[in-house]
Amino acid sequence: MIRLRNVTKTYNKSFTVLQRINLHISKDEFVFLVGPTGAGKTTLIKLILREEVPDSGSVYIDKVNTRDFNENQTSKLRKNIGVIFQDFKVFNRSIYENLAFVLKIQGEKKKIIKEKIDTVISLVGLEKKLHLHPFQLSGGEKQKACLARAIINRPLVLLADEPTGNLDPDASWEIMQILSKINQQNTTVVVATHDKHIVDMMRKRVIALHGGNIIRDQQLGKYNHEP
Amino acid sequence: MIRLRNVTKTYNKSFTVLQRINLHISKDEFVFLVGPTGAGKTTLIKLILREEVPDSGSVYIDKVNTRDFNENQTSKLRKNIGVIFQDFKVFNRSIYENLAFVLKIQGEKKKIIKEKIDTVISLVGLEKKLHLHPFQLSGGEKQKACLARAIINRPLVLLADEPTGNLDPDASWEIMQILSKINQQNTTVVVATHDKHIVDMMRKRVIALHGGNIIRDQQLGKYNHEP
Amino acid sequence: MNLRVVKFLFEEAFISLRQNVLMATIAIMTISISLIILAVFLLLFFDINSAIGGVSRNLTIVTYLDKEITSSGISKVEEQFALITGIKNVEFVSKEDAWKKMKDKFKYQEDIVNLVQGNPLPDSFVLTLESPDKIEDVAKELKLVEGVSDVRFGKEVVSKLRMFVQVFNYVGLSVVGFLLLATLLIIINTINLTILAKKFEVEIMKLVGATNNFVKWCFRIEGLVMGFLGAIVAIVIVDGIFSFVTYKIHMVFPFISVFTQGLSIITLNIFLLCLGLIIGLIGSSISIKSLLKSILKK
Amino acid sequence: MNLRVVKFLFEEAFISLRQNVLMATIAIMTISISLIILAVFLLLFFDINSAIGGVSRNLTIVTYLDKEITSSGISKVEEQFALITGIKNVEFVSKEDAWKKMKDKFKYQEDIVNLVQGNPLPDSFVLTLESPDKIEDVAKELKLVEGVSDVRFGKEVVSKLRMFVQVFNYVGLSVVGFLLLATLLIIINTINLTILAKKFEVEIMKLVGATNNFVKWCFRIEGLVMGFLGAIVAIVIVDGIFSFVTYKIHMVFPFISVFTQGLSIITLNIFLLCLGLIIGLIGSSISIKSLLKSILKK
Ligand SMILES: Nc1ncnc2c1ncn2[C@@H]1O[C@H](COP(=O)(O)OP(=O)(O)OP(=O)(O)O)[C@@H](O)[C@H]1O
Ligand SMILES: Nc1ncnc2c1ncn2[C@@H]1O[C@H](COP(=O)(O)OP(=O)(O)OP(=O)(O)O)[C@@H](O)[C@H]1O
Ligand SMILES: [Mg+2]
Ligand SMILES: [Mg+2]
Repeated sequence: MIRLRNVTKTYNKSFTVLQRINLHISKDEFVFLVGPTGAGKTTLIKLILREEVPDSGSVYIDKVNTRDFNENQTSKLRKNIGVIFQDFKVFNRSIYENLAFVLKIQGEKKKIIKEKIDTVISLVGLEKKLHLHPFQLSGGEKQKACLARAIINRPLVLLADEPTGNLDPDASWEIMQILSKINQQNTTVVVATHDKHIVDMMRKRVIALHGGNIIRDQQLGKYNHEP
Repeated sequence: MIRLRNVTKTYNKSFTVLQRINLHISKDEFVFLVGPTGAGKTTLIKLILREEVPDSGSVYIDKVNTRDFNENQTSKLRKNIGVIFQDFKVFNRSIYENLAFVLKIQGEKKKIIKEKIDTVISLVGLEKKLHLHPFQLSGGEKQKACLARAIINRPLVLLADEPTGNLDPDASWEIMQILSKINQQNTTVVVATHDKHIVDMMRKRVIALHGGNIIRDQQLGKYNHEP
Repeated sequence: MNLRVVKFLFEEAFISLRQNVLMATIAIMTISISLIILAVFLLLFFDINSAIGGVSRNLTIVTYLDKEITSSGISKVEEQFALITGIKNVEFVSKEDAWKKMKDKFKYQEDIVNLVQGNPLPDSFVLTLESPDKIEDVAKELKLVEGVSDVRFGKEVVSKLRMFVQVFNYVGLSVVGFLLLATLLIIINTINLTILAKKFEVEIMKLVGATNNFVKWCFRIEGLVMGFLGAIVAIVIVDGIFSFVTYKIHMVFPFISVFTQGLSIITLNIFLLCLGLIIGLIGSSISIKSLLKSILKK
Repeated sequence: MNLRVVKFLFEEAFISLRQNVLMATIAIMTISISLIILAVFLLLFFDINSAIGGVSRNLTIVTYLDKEITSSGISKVEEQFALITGIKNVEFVSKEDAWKKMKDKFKYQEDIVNLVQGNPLPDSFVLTLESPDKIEDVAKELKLVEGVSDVRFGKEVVSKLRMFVQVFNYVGLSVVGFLLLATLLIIINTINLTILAKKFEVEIMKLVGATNNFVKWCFRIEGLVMGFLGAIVAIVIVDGIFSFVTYKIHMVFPFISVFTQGLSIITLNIFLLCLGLIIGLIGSSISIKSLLKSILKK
């Protein structure tokens, strides 16, 4: 599903974050991305979303090289990828409007939009907050709202960047169960996280980044970002 | 240093977050604030910062009731409180400018501003990122920058709202050591967190919020937010 | 684009406007103000223009006839005049009438008039032209008519008036053109400011998969709506000012008729509405395009 | 406020402007445009006003003297005139000169003139007034002077001119006042839009302990700087347009002297600069005050 070939990413032409990264994540996988702060986890997610393009090397999504995507192809790609951004990136509108927007740009009907929002909002347990604005939510609630937005479309790929940073252990665990279930329903899931506890409990594939390289790639791995 | 008396806080006149909270934190204390998402940790911190005022009850900082503070008194209060906000709240300017602003409003001289920034930035290890803008930083780096801003003024009180949510375990531990050291230098430290591991390791006073009440207040406590 | 998308785009535009009502209100107010400025000057320009037109239309040519002309000769001359193009009105002034007028005019110099015996003046025709532009040509043609002894018109007045019209149109049109440009720029800038403030929103839209086209149309419609509302406010105010001023001037100078022949207020309203809509659309198109570009580059 | 704080406030203003250069540029551009509109109309208004003044100043009163007056009588009359205030210039026209002019004027009506024997006209004085306002009063005084038989002036012209001046000033001042108001509003709105876009920044400032006063002065100085830059741009462009138009008109109508007696360009420049600074300050004060209030309320 996701394949990176010799991907190098440099910021400001001098600061190399990722160096000749090779990586393959297949359709049914659930992958943890770990690494110390500034290792390039978010950068990797941005590359998959084509928010950034690699300086060299290629990113393939579903066997298609995204390098030469035009604006329309990029939009189409993103419609098929659900993302929980590390810094949330929600509109300053009610949660309902935030969720509806994703469906509206797909041209969904009002009725279906309402149904889908109802389903997903009860899944994350934010029924009572549906019509609040982001600034009226707690950190954890905002994070849950982002999860709802990311999965509302049943995307092919789900990218979750630190999805439990503002959640208590129980809530984090619940979220992980939701991600797991979505993964079983044929969505590729990539989770960048620092939550050692969760990574250790989940026993999934763990990819560890350090110093611009993948220093470890283990099935049924544990959180351990030491080289 | 911080005293809450019968504090009740209600949002939108209907949603009660904190109910008749009584709490005393003395000058030399290091306190963890725990509780599930939406428990009111951030709200409590906002009350101390006088970003919000209680519907009933009073908040005393250094024995002064902040209820009837005018605009100037509030500013003075805030100059003595360092805060790491859960959602960062940094200016869209370079880290240097973000740090300098806090000192400039105190009327510090250019030279002293530069010195203080140099000290604090090497403490959090962001020397190389000093002139980058927030959007060019990773989540963890932003969090470290917020710590730097919060402590640059040697505040009387340090409020840290989820200060390690975007940091790996090692970095989190380092940050905790910094907070500890600041606490030893006579700053009251209040940390709202979900990081079970850290709370368990630090063995400090733990205040657990749930359902609008303090359900537990333990010296040398452990993370446990079950009622 | 199907109907659902159009409906949705309008919905989006209104959500976006509501998101920062104050900003939208201020922007709409600015649009109104600049449209009002433009409207006021269009009214002034067209009204003064038509007033000058009125003066021009009152220019006359006096055609003196031979002293010995018979009444059948006079009608022949009149018939000839009918063949000349550009003449709007022909008025016969008999020598008796002319002499009476002359005596009236020189009341003070009574002595002079009394010294004159009989009537020294000839019959004449006073002609009004359709336009003062060809006054010389018409005068030449008139001279050739049999029975006409002399043709007179205020050469100096005509040339002064012509110069004045020229200067007025030169200045007036420059000013109106300049104002039109200024209005365009102010409105475009204002819309640009409101859209720049939504940079973050646009970034999110793009990240969750909105196409450029979609984003563009959202903001275009927002611009259209702002332009529309701005124009409506402007129209209401301009029409108000118009009625008030007409009334007020009528009170103070009851003998002057203003705003009667210039720009019709309905034309003006339609013009303002179209302008608001068009600039709203163009302004937002320019702004969102450059914003999308800047986001892509970052 | 000590000097360090002032220095810092200016620093802050520039950091804030640099933070969103595009927005600042657009705002400054809008400020310039509206100042330019105002300037153009001030120039036009004052210039036309002074042109009308020129016409008024050419109004004359003719004083006819008794037919039998002696040359010593004439000088006595002239001495009396010197005692009357409001007279700028006195010109003696002898009856011979007057008759010559009359003959010239009535060339066509030669017959009439030829019928007159001798010179029926009296000696006269042609007086120019300092201002046409008191023309009636002056005329009355003149009539009382011994040796004066009659006093004449273009009553109709005077009243028409007066009405015109009245209408022109009425309309012109309304328009200038309206434009001043519109300019103020556009500039205030524009500054308001740039400040509203910085709501988030202001929130942070407040949370890290900045006083309201500090925040206010930051934005006031930002407004001041924007107003200043906007005014400078406006001045450069207006002066450019002014030179160009003066040159152009001189080419096309070399006989008209424009922009000579109206508003001096230096006065205008100073006015624009002050206006830019003042509105920049006021606009930003209003905006930041209401923004701070809205933040407090939230
Ligand atoms: N736009 C940018 N310009 C310059 N440097 C950047 C930019 N974006 C990211 N970086 C740098 O690249 C490095 C990697 O950033 P990235 O956000 O990918 O880290 P991360 O692994 O997600 O870290 P964290 O766990 O803290 O979120 C950081 O050191 C950051 O400063
Ligand atoms: N301005 C507001 N208007 C309405 N409700 C609010 C507002 N601010 C907070 N709330 C609600 O108050 C509750 C407590 O919020 P708070 O941010 O204090 O939680 P928290 O303990 O910090 O949670 P987290 O661990 O997720 O950060 C939440 O349910 C939130 O939805
Ligand atoms: Mg990251
Ligand atoms: Mg919180």
